[in-house]
Amino acid sequence: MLEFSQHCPVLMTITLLVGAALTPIVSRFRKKLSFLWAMFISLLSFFFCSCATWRLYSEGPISYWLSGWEPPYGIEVRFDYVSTITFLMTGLGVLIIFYSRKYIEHEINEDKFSLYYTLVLLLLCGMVGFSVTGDMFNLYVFLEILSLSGYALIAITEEKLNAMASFKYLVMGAISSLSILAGIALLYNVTGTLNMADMALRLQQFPPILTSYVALVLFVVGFSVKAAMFPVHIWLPDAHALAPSPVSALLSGLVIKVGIVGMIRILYTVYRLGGNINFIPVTNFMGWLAAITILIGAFFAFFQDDIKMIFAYSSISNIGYIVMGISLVSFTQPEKGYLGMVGGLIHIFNHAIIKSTLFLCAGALIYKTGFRKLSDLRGMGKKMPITCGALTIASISIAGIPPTSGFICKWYIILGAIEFGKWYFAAALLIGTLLVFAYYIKIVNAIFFREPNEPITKVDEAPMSMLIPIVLLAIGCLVLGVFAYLPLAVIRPAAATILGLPSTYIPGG
Amino acid sequence: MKKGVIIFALFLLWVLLVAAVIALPPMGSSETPAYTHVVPRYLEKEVEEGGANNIVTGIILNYRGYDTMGEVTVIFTALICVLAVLGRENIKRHTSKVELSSVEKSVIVKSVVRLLAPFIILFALYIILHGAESPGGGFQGGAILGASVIVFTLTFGFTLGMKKFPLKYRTILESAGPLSFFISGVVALFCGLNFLTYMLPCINHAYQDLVRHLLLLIIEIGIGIGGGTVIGSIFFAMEKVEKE
Amino acid sequence: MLRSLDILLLIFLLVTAIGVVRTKDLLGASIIFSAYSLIMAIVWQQLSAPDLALTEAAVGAGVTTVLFLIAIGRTVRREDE
Amino acid sequence: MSPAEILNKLTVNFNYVVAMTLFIIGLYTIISKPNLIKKFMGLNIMETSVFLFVVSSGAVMGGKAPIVGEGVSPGTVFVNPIPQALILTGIVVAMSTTALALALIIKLYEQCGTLNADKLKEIK
Amino acid sequence: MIVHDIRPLLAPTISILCAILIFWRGENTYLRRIFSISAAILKWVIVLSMLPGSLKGVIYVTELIPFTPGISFLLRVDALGMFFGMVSSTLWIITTVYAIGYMEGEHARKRFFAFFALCVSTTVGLAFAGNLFTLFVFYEMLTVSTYPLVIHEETPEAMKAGRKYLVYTLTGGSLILFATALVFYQANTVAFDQPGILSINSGVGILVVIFAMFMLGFGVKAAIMPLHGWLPSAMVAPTPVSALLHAVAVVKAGVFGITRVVYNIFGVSLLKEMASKGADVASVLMWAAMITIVLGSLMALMQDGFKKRLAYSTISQLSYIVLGVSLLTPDSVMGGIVHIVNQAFMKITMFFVAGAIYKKTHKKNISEMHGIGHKMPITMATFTIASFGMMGLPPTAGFISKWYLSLGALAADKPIAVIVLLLSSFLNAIYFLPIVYRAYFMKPLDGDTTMDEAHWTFLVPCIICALYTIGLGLFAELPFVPLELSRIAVTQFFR
Repeated sequence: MLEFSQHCPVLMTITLLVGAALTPIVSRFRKKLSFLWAMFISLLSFFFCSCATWRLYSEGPISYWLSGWEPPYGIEVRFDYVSTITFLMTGLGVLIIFYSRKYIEHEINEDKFSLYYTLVLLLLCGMVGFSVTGDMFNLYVFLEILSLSGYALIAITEEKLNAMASFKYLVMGAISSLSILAGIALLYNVTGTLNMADMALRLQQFPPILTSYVALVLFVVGFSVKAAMFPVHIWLPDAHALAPSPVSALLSGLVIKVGIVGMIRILYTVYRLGGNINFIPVTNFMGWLAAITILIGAFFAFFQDDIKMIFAYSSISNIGYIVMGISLVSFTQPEKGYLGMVGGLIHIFNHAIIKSTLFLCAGALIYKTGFRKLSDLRGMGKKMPITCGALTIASISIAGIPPTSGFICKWYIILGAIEFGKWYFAAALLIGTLLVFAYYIKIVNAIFFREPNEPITKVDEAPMSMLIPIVLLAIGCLVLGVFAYLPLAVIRPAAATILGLPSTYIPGG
Repeated sequence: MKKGVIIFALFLLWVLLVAAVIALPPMGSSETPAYTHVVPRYLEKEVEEGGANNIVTGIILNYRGYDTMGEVTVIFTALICVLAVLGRENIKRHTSKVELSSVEKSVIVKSVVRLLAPFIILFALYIILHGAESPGGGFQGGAILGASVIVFTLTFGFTLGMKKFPLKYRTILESAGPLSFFISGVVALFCGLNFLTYMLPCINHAYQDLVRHLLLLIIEIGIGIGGGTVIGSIFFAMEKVEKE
Repeated sequence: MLRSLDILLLIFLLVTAIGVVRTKDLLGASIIFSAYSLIMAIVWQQLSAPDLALTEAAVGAGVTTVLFLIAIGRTVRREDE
Repeated sequence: MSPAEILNKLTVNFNYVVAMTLFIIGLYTIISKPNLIKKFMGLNIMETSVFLFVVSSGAVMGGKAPIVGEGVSPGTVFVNPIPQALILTGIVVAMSTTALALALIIKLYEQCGTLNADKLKEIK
Repeated sequence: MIVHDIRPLLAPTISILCAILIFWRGENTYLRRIFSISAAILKWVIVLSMLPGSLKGVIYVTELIPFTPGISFLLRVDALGMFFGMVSSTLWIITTVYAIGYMEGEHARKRFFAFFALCVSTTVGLAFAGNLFTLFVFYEMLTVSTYPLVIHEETPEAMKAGRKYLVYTLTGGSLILFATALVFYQANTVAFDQPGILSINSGVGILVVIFAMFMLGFGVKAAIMPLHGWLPSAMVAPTPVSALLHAVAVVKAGVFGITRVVYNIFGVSLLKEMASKGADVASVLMWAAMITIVLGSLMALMQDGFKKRLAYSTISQLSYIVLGVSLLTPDSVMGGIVHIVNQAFMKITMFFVAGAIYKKTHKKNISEMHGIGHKMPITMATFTIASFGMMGLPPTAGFISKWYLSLGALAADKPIAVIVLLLSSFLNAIYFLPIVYRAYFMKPLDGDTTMDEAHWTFLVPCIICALYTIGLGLFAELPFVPLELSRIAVTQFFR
């Protein structure tokens, strides 16, 4: 078992990759097979990921040398505590593929079904590969796989505005990828290596030169676009709102988090706290941007009537929380940044679950009614109680009302902000969550407490294949909040190792 | 006004970028960190460890084989993306704009293409198979293969192109790149080695080198055929228009 | 390191790039883009990267240009439409 | 650094400077040109500029192409092969992005009848 | 003595289970009633079973789950918690009976009773919260679970009131969260097991900030002026909601929070120390409370809507408790704490009466209530008793709280507080007695004086509450009455 589990970090990527490559072939035999095949592949990958995670927490990080070449000569796949996000990715992937079976009949042409599943598998493959790699250029390659499949998934429907939203995303995404590639190129010339750990070592050996700083800026800009930070968030609302709902769930829940993971890798694995490049001005700037992002996202969400548009803007706001959390660090005292880091990282997980719930619920509503405007969805709560109940739980969760899962990050980030004396960050966060709640209550009001414009007929509860993922995720929103120590047990070592502390670090202890 | 601001901002960016690059060691120096750190081992040992005289090929297939696997997947992804956006062509429903306009191709073009086609394909195959010894390899050959598909179809008409390169074969060949990588890479797992290892100590010593060549060849051919088919299919998907 | 040919090629590169930007006719621009790619291939050959030169000539100048041409054929030829 | 030094560095690293200039030209095209196909040509220019930078940074004075063969003596200086390996991947990625973008453009034109970004903004 | 026990957890859980059951099978009226009443009684029994222990000074603790190092979800029943828990679980039974009658024929009853149960669950959880963090969690849950009750009518007016309610309380909640984080940062604990966990070493400035944030945060629910705006508008809710939540659970949650902060987070000695350094925050709170008492009464005078007048009266009465807390003397706190229960019973009687009248005659305004005493003599009699209680006339319960408050004020050397209390009694008389007068001594507008009493589900709760009002006044010093419990709570604060 131990022998086998060592291969898991790479096997889970390969499974998705080969599964995706085989999907068109499989669907040639029977059209319906593509769904079962995608389910099988994602479950297999989830299984491998579970093995890898199990090994991580029993044996410590896994370093896997592709082709057997030791780094920096070959490519290293490194399954460390940050990589646990793959557990979330593959798990959520399974649920979303399951959900898609019925849903895509509604929005996608029948002959594109197998392409849809192929793209979803490729998207998952890109994200998983991105999160476990220990090599800079490999990071870029997987980033491209996931970006390309993300663009295409938005434009897979025949709706009029989708191609435009996708193109906007593509242009900004391509520029950001290029900016990241340029950063890699500069950094390669400074250090002469592509392996992240080796790069970090070599950066310490040479005196810092301007190039390293410029590379850092390029990286941060590039990943900010992927994460949809203010002011480069403009692609997000259209793209996430117009995509088919399960795709929105993937994009909002996971794909934008990839930008965050990238930032973490660059800042804390490559440049490193306490090294000879002080990037605190950059993180401070990011913190400010994050505060603005929180407020801007929440503010614009307020004026939307389209339910998915609201969720999309709230994603922007939530990315602000995460970035704020991970930017609250001190260069010389790593342990000071611990609380903020925990807050940011935990919200990567929680937001993914909450936002997926929201988008899947929205999808179920759209599937059953064909409406996406709040004013048209009035009174749906009585017709689709389970979907709307889940939607309500997720709404409360994302507003950070305890004891739901959205609250935890609020608590930690506020503590982190106080630790640094940046009370105004905490204030921005709180104002943001209040605004968030204001528009989520609008949704809840509309579906439960307002009379429908015209009597609703012929609308009943969503089919089982949609309800099961929704209910599981909604339960997740509650359980991860009440039993917060479970996700925290996973996150704490991640936060500690990112900051260069021992993985068993406990603040004050 | 707006344009002025943009140009000014871009100028500032230019200054920043140029400042960043000229802070690097002078170009062409052999004392750079990049040239002294990882490279020496590649230059000295690649032929022995990687088994290809072309060091670049050795790196992309062996030392950084995982990257290349990703890259092959990127091409495959591009195809799936294009198909997801535009849809597959269908021999019954689709034709091309050129065919619709019914402009007759000159006989000279047709005969030249007919004459050259076998040589182009031969050249492509040569590039694919000799990637280990000379410049070139799977991608380059694949691109040429794909280009020859395009040239053929443009000359002899879209419908004939669809007939000559039928969908049912292309669907399978498109996946050749990732699959060949997988097949070559997964063998090592059965020997208890890491993924993508080609040198397999669990088989007879005499055949090890042969097996390695074979595995690399599978990959090269897979990339070449896969890449060529993908380019061809992208072309078909983009060029097609609805009949009537 | 720098030879006059290299400098000439690089300047050509800049000129063709600006040509691509300034040409209003998209068909013309994509032909210039093809030329740009070919010059890039030569530059890389000069930099002792034959693999890349071959790839850029096949992919950049060949396939990419063909794709551009197809797209222009399917859509518009003038830039301002 | 004195101006003379800077000038010296600029000339020695002329390839780099050209690459960065191309980068800016491409970025300018993306930002200022309304036509979507033109934007994508700009993006391609940007991409190749980064490739040019990377390949140039791998060059070594008097270096030969990194191919070991019969005619190559043991003491030959080779250029750095890693950038070449990376850019090979980069070119393919660039082509893939372009293919997707053009497919999107074709679909967009079929739906909206224009490729002008300013006009597209008004549709909605 | 600390006893680890499951009962503190059991009490809130029962109501949550009840809510889930109602969500599940609540369409059925009988099942719904059985669930509601049996849960109410069961919970009351559980809470009651801990009372003897609490009277002996036993503290029951359930540690649920850890949250972060230093903080866990902790339920801890000390005398104050017991006191509040007892009040809410007792009143829940009465209100449930009343609500079953009142909600007859209303829409969305399933939702109503489910959230009703959820509310009480969170209130009891709040009462039993063992640290500031748990308190905050329940506090926010309370806000959310009351929202559907406030907007139960679903009219535009109700929606507006609901929005106002959320804006006020959630903003307050955010401040509390911020302050809680600050406390945790300063003291590295947020537990309630000490009389004060902060120390003067943190610096007077930061302490003042923390105190201000807490007071602004909890002050919203405690309706200290000028944070009271939501309370009168939230009166659009059905009467049982107004009764239980706006006279008991929600507003008392604010007051309860203030008490906890003052005595368990800051502590008497720290506040006095701060006062000696020129930051006399307790006096500021006292002044705010006194202003609220007077202004609330004055504004109540101007209202014609029956429930509106009761709402302003609530605002005024709540500040009695805050006043008692802020005086920092044992007697005053005791008066304040005991007023939690006294005011609850008196005010709930009044709301029940208002609801009964509305259901019977559809009259909402005081100016329409001529001769209502002839029609509904028993109902109005209970109202009269309650208003005597509000004025603080002996032998009602109101007198007891005012007595101790005044004693405390004198002990704290703040005679002005006594004057304010007297003034308030006077104002109470001015705005309650005319109602009584109008009801009994004026002819009905339609001249119809036949007796037409409310249904028994309305009457019984009214009578029980009124009896309590008198009973506590008469038997104040007997054991097993609230005064005893509040005395124990006070000794825990002034250790």
